[in-house]
Formats: sequence, C-alpha cells, structure tokens
Amino acid sequence: MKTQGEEEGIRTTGIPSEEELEASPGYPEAEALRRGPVVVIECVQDIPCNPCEAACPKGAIKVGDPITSLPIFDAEKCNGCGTCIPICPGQAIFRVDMTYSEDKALVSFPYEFLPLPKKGDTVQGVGRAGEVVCDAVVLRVQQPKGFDHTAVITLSVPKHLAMKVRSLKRRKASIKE
Amino acid sequence: MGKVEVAVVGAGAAGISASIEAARAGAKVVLIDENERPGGQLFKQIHKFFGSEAHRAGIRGIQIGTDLLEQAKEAGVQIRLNTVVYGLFAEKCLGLMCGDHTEELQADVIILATGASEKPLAFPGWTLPGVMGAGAAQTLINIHRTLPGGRVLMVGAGNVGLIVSYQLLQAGAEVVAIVEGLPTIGGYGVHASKIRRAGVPILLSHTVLGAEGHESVERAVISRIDKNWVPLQGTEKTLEIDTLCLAVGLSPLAELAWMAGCRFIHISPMGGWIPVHDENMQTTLPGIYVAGDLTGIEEASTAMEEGRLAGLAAAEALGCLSFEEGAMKKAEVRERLETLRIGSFGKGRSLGKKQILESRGTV
Amino acid sequence: MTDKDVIICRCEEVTRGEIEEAIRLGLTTMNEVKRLTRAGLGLCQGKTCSRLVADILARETNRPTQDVKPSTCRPPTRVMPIGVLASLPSDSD
Amino acid sequence: MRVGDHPILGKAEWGKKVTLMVDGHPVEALEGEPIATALLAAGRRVFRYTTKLKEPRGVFCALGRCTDCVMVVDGQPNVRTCVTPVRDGMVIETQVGLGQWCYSKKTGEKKG
Repeated sequence: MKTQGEEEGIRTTGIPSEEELEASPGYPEAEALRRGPVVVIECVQDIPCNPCEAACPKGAIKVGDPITSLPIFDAEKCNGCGTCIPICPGQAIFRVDMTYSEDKALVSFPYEFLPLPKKGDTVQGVGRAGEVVCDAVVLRVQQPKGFDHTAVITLSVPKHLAMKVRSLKRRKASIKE
Repeated sequence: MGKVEVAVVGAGAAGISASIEAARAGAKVVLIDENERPGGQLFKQIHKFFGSEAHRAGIRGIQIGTDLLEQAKEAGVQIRLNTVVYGLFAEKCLGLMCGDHTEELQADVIILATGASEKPLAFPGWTLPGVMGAGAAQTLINIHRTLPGGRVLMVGAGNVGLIVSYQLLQAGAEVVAIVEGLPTIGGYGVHASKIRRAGVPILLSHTVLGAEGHESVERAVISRIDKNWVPLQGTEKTLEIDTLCLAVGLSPLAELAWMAGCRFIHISPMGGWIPVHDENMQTTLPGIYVAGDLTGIEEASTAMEEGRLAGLAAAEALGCLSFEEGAMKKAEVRERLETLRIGSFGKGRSLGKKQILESRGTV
Repeated sequence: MTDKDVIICRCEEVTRGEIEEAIRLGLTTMNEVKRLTRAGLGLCQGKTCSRLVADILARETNRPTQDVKPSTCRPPTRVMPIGVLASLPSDSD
Repeated sequence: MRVGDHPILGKAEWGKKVTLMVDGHPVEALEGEPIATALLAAGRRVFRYTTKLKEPRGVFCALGRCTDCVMVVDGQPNVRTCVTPVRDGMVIETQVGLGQWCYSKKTGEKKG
C-alpha cells in the first residue's frame, strides 16, 4: 500500500495527472493533434484489457503481450473514426479534432446517462473532475446498436479547452415511472 | 435419495461455467441455486467487462449471463432454482430444501460455487434503515429497478464501491460522495475517472463516524482519519443523505465447505478463510471442488474461468474426458486465468492463489 | 452513543461492549463468545456479524485474525421453518 | 422510486399490478417482484422493530442472508421480504420483536 505522501494522480484523485497522461503511450503528441481528428487514450494503469486493439480498423492501437501493457497509439494510422470509444470498458478513450474551425475544436466521449442531449443543444462541458469548463454545443449523438447502449457525444468547444473537456454536465434525470 | 453425477451449488458466473464444461463433456449435471433466477451477480453487472476477447471483454455482464444460461441449456444442464442447499453431509450428500419440501441428493462430484458476501462495517447508526450493502443497492436498482433512495453516500473506493456508485447515478440517484479509509483508490482508476467526471467527489483517508436519523438514515457524519485510522478532530462533516452503502470488501461464502470438513487457509487479501484447493480446484476432500469467489475474492471473469476449470476437472475425474483431452482444455483455461492475474491489480491475487496451491501440499 | 454501544450482532442486538466484556472473562474462541453473548445465535446465524466478532476477538486477545477460527458451521445454512426441520429424517447417517 | 427508463437497461417492462395489504393499507406491487422492493417503491423504509431496543430495521443485504428485512406475511413471522415474491392480496405486517404466529387472514387456518 502506498503512503499518504503519494503524488497526485489517478490513484489519489481518480483523475490521471498531466504527467501520467504525458507518459502514457496512448496519449497523442501535440503535433498529431494539429493534423486532424485523433483519439486520445487516457489509459494509465496496467489493467488486463485489450478490446481497443481489436476494435481499431486501422491497426492504430497496440496492446500486445502482456495484456496489461498500456495501449500504444499510432497517430499516423488513426483516422479519427472513433470506433474504439464505446468499446473501452473503462470509458477512457476520447476523440479530439483541433482542425474543426478557427476557434472551436470537437471533443467526443462516451456517455451512459439519461437524459441524452440532442443535436444542437447547448450543454455544459465538464472536465475530468466534473467541473464545468465551458458552454458547448452538441454536434452529434451516436448510439447505434453496436455501441450497446453507450452513446458517443460530440461537442464543439473553445479550442483551448479541447484537452480539458471530457464529458457534459449530467442533467437531473426525470426518469421516474 | 436422488443421485447425480455432478451437483453444482450456486448458479452464478462460476457455477454456470462449471456446469457447461462438465455437461459438454457428457456428465449429468444438476445446477442448484437458492434464488428465483439464475445468474448470481452477473445480471447486476450492467457494465462492460475488462479482459481480452476470450474473456468477453467489452461485453456487459448481463449479456454474458444470458449467453451462459443459453449454453447451459444447450449442454443439457438441469437447473433447479428456489432450492437451498441446507447442508453437505457424508458421502457427498446434499440436503436440499425447496419451499416446504426437502430431499437428499447424492453426487459423484460436487462443485461448490457459492460466491461471496459483503463485509460489514459497524458504526453508530449502521442498523438504521437506509444503511445497506452496496451489493444490495445494486440488486435493487439493476434487477428490481427500484431505487433505495435518492441521495447516497458510498463507503469504499474499491471496484464495487466505484461501479455501484456509477450505476446508482445511471439509475437516477445522486451520489453525494465516496469515502475511503485508505489513502489511495483501490479500484481501477478508469472506474474512478468515470464517476469523477460525473461530479462525485472521492474522499480518501476518510471514514464514516455515524449515521443518524429518526426512523431511517437522514445524515451521515464523516471525518478525516490519520494513517492509524484515528479520526482527526475538527474535520467532521455532516452530509444530508437518505441511503448509505457499504462497499468495504467481500468474504467467501464457505459454509458448505466448512460443513463438509474441507481444510481451510486464511488469506486476508483474498477475503479471509478459503477452502484449500489444488490446480484442478479440488478441495482436500476427494470429489469436492470449488470455484469462483468462494476460492478467494476476484472478479466475474476469473470466476467464469475457475468454473470452467472445475467443470473440466470434474468431467475428467468421472471419465467423461480423456486424460489428454482434459489436460489440453485445462491448460487453455489456466492460461486465460493467468492473464487475468497479471499487473499491479492482479499481483496480490496471483500470490494468494499460489499460497493456496502451496498449502495444498502441506498438511 | 459511544463506541461500546455500537451493535455488532444485528439480530440479537449484542453490542461491542458486551462482546469485549465477555472476552475479558477469558473467552478465546468464536464458539465461546457466541454461547455467552448470543452474538451470531439469532435468525441469520451470524452471517453478518461473525467477521466483526472475529476481528474484536483477535484484537482483544492480541492475536492475528487467522488465529481465530470461525464458529462451527452446522446445517441449515438458511432460515428453515420449524415444520420443515421437524420433517427431516432423524438420522442423516 | 422506480427506475422507469434506464440508459443501459432501457424502458422497464413492468409486471401486472397486484395489491398487498400492508399494516391494513393497500400498497401496489408488481407481479414477480419481492415484497421488499414493492415497499421501498411505496416509500417505506421500516420493515420491523427489534426485540430489545425496539429499533427500526429495513433492507440490508437484499440477498436473503441477513434477515433484517423480515416481516409477518400472511400470519407467518420472520419471512425474508427481499426474497419472497409478492402475491395479490398478501397480508403483510410490520414485525415487532420476534413477531407473532397468527392465524392466516387469508384462509383462516392456523399457520405453521
């Protein structure tokens, strides 16, 4: 067991730290982000898990052997299709498109709460700690059968917040009988 | 007295898997469960599982449960529900109770897959209605679609506490906070990240001092603790809640194995007392096998593989599988089991399992 | 409410204080604690409290938890109506 | 509160409605569900009062093990409500202490 002096990071906050993300082979380089839509894999622990590897039609994600290895992301091969997003059991894969417009970027993430937002809604984008980061417009809500009830939501957010926004603020569900 | 080749006790992840393998090999299998529905905890697991394709990663537990039951049916497993195994007696004889009716069932091989139960945590007010096991809340929301309350405090940041918190949010409740006595999150970070994004704070080095309320829980007092678990004065906080869930660990449910006279070993990180077993999942009593959480707390994926291993070994012992066939199939399962026990999360379990196998050789 | 008043056995409403007091009389096993305090002798037969009692017993007698053996496991494993119990064969060989 | 719609499980397909008599008042329940969830959905938390301290108790394990949720059902005390399915017309009473064996309100016959 680690001691109380442990550095801030996923084991002490539930949020991967900047250092952990930078050190993760699934986290794309800034250069790759500038080129077009790519996925951002925020997987920083050695969990025995590899469905992302098989899910990628481009072979851009490699876990290999042992299965606890962190996924290695090859931005050259990634076309930003996002097939891996709903597959990840840890919901740790996102997609960022920095090239969307002059001042806006797109952020896509898995979402499993009701009510689902609708295309065109203005919602609050939240960061990794659930903190409200900005207003954002819902550009797409994908939930085909193959996603098995995990929706993938795409928001347009101010470009400088693209690496901060990772979900949207849950609205109080009205899901009584 | 009824007779059967293989009696499997507990129709959860391990028990169904064991039944499938034994029945596929040609054994006559009866799978017994005290509940109205089979599946054990699988149908509460509405999240996608980790692992590899062979472990059915990316598929929700509820789907895996449905598929397993289908396979069991195809394999010819006889499932007896609403049936309590009230005792395990000499000559591998099980005492069964179904409603007001009792009977005895004698088996050539018994596979115990009775799972685990939630560990309690005693504090002032823990007997108030509204204080319950996290597993209880999970059963209520995911099986019976009924919320036990609207504002929940979760105690424990292991995988159970994290997953059930997330599922409470999905069912429409608010989770006020997760408190955890340890200075680190025990469960997978990705589970913690999901609920942090959903706005739930995780308070480490915190404990619940008490639950208060008139006829049911209305408040909980929490406090920071030092590394000796002593509450730090002045750090108390009162949270308005109506439900307090305990997710402070599981312990193996081993009553039948104790009753039978199996030898046990105590391994704290695996949940406490565990029936000693060999690499075929056979206990110290010939013909009595164990699988799943009863053999040390792990997860559904490992329970399924252990079940398969026990089922194959049972079939082999009955002569339904040749030595070569048995050896080959068991090796495949063991390899899959191994991969689930590597990495920093699996290390402790891997060591625990080794300790169990080693103690098998010593008397 | 003090720590001593915390209920340990939910069925028989036995407190931590009562269990500790019993142990101070010299009890060392789960079976003894059960018989003297009734902790674990209620409707659920110790399913919830036995771990808590074992922890208290270990701590009060300065032993590691693994030195405290659980109390004897006897049938039935679940609540059984007395009528059903009475209908069982008298000798289960 | 019932979970009518769910992001993963979809819309609930509720069973047929039945009526329980709980401490003399009708309570709606859904066929096939355990007594305990019907009571929780109706907003009830207290299922019994203990023998010594007369403390309220409710659902704790929801698995039929802890016996905290027992009530007097059709005249029979100590019935685990979390694993006992509802039946139309079932007579359920808050259990006080060890409960009392009663005559069945349904059949008029002595229970047990």
